[in-house]
Amino acid sequence: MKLYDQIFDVVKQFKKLFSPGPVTNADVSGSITAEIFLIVSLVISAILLRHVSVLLAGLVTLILTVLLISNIPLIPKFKIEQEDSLEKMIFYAVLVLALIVTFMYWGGNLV
Amino acid sequence: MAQVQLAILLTSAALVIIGLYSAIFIDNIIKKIIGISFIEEGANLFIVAIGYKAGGVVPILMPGMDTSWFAANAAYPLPFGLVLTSIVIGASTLAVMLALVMVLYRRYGTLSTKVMLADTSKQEEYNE
Amino acid sequence: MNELIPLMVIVPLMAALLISAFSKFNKVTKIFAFVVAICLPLIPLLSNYGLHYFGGYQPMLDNVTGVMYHPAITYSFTFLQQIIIGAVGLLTFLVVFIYLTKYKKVSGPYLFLLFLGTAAVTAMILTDDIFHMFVFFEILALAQVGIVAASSIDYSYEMALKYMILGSIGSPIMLLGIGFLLALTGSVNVTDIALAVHTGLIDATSPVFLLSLALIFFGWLYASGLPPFHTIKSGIYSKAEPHGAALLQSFTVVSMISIVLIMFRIYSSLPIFEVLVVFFSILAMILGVSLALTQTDFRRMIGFLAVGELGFIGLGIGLGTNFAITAGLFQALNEIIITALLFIGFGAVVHATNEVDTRKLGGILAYHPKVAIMLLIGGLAMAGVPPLSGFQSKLMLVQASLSCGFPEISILAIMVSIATFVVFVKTYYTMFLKPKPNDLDLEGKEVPRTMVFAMGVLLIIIILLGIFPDVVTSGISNFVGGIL
Amino acid sequence: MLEIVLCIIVILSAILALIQKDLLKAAILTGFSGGALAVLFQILLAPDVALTQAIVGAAIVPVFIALAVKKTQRSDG
Repeated sequence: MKLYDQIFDVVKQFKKLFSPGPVTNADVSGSITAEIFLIVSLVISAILLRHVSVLLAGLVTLILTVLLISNIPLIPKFKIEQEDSLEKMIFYAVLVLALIVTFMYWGGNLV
Repeated sequence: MAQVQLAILLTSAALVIIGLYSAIFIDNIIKKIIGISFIEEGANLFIVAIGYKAGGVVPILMPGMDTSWFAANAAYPLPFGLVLTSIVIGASTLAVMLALVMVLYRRYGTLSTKVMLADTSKQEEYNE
Repeated sequence: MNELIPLMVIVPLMAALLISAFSKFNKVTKIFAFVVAICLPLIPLLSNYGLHYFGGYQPMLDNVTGVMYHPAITYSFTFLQQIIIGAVGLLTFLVVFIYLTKYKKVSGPYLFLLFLGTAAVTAMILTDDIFHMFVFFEILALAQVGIVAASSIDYSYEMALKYMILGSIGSPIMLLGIGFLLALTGSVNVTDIALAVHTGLIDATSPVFLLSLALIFFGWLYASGLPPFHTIKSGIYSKAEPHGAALLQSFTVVSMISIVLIMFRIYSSLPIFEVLVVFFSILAMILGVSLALTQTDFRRMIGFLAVGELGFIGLGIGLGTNFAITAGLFQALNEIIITALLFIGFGAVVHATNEVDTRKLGGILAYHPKVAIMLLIGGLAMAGVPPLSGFQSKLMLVQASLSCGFPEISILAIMVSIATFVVFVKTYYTMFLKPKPNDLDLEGKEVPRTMVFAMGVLLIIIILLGIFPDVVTSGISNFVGGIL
Repeated sequence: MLEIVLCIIVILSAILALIQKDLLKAAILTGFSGGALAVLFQILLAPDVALTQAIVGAAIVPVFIALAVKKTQRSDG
């Protein structure tokens, strides 16, 4: 019952997302599509880990599914992190740089 | 590796890290631009250090030099040529950034990145 | 006639300089810009395939080791370069044409930036020298910033400054990576470096070599607007004038494929390279399309879709077989043309309505049926509906990933295509089909005929490529066979 | 020995430039860093690069920054 309420609450959350200006059917349905698309595509891409280890892929897929579904609506949280303010963009750029460099230096030969 | 080259490599690494630090943590836009230009300088210093040869000579063939001695002792000049281009590119990029900052200062009246370069929807609220 | 190869770069570069110097004379500038713009797509079509050594320094054979060294900056011109430069040249012609007819008084600096960008991407795809590519990459970044800042859209200066600051992190990091490669091999010629790697002169598992891959890869992410740079890329598309945005996305696509082909030639022996490319491509596809679904500004939406489509190109390169890379490069050509059509078409809508919010639009179909129908076909091509060109390249990509043993990637690619279709149909419905809001005034506003002409030209190419893909794919396949 | 002193000058003036409250001082300290870098290039056997860096790093860039500071505001706050 809790999950059902949560899904119902999603529509209300989307209203806030488009807050200045009217909210149309097309926008809300688009956001719900985006929500489902995000969950499904992340889970499917987690299955790609089976080329490393089948057990790991199964575990990650299960954990990711539970985590993503219990955290809906994802899109409002997601959109806040993807806004185009310089601070956030530089932060993510430098974070990715640090991750790539660390990963390549110590783990480049593992694959 | 010569001691000189090691010191230079550490310096260039320090410059790159200072630049990346200032890109994230400094709020004032002019200081942020100064900081970011240090990344470019660090990269330039690194590339010049590649061409360096300990105990070598400047790669200019003077009259009277023996060619084979010169070839064995001169520094490697290709990186130097590359860095020349890179320095000029860095300076022009910096000039364009400062010009944009000067235009934007007239609109916002502050140099804070949080105000000047916030999310586009928030800027619309700020200007209303 | 190999003398035409350097002219592909020199003509737009000289035109840019001359136009900015003599921009006082309005009429002369217009005629000159028009003539140069016509020449741009013609030069690659007339030129023969071959190599051009600047300064005439031929490759030298080392008698001791039997290795060829390339002392000169080398331009190599093959079928791939021909079609890509041809496509960019045609697009530049259309954009300059739209610009010249839109304004009575043309601005010299703006034309300067357009031609400078074209020259820069042409040099990037032609060159065989990694530092030469970096120099033109920086020039391209400056031209892109200028094109964004020159637009009259609100907050374009802010977006240009953000792009520039991110660029001045991305480019020096790439320069550092090039420096590592230079330190390892003592050369900046890609053929020499690739030979040194493949003959085992460089230890491919050494940390320095891996680190150079990491740094150049980060620069590539910035150049192509894959995550974490997808927000800024879609931002600059939405803040440039529509015809400028059409050209900007072609610059992005060309710089993406030219850098990734160089990386592929050097690092293809490392399996981690392909893993990284596929990972970021999948991320770009998921993020781009899911963010496009939630946008209300349709220019921003097309920007995110364009980023999502870039993921397909990366996917093709990352899978690494001949068929997959051919599909990726074919997708790059299609994307240049389809996204340009969409940007110009939506730009025509902005021109007619002065409104970018989809919620305030509606019922445009009755007023501008030509634009509406061409946009519909363009959107269907982007989503991959047969028999248009987007379908052919996406089908090839799905087949390639299946034959490589990654059915998950095929499923993802099909899902992203479907989501692209949803985005497009949703926007199309709210803009063209939904009843017209009362406060929207559409009477008496004409779409410029040059925009309709440009869309028509691009549409013909889309349909022709969709029906006869072999014309292009067989040539690209030969090229890919050469670098594998 | 000289090169190590110069390296320390480069890094110190870079850090000092970034912690100044007065932006004009930051511009001058950037010039210090650029000038020291030019001497380092000379020590690294690259006199042509050193000349360019001396002009660009020690003169042009600080002047650009100082101009920008003059057109905007001097204090960081």
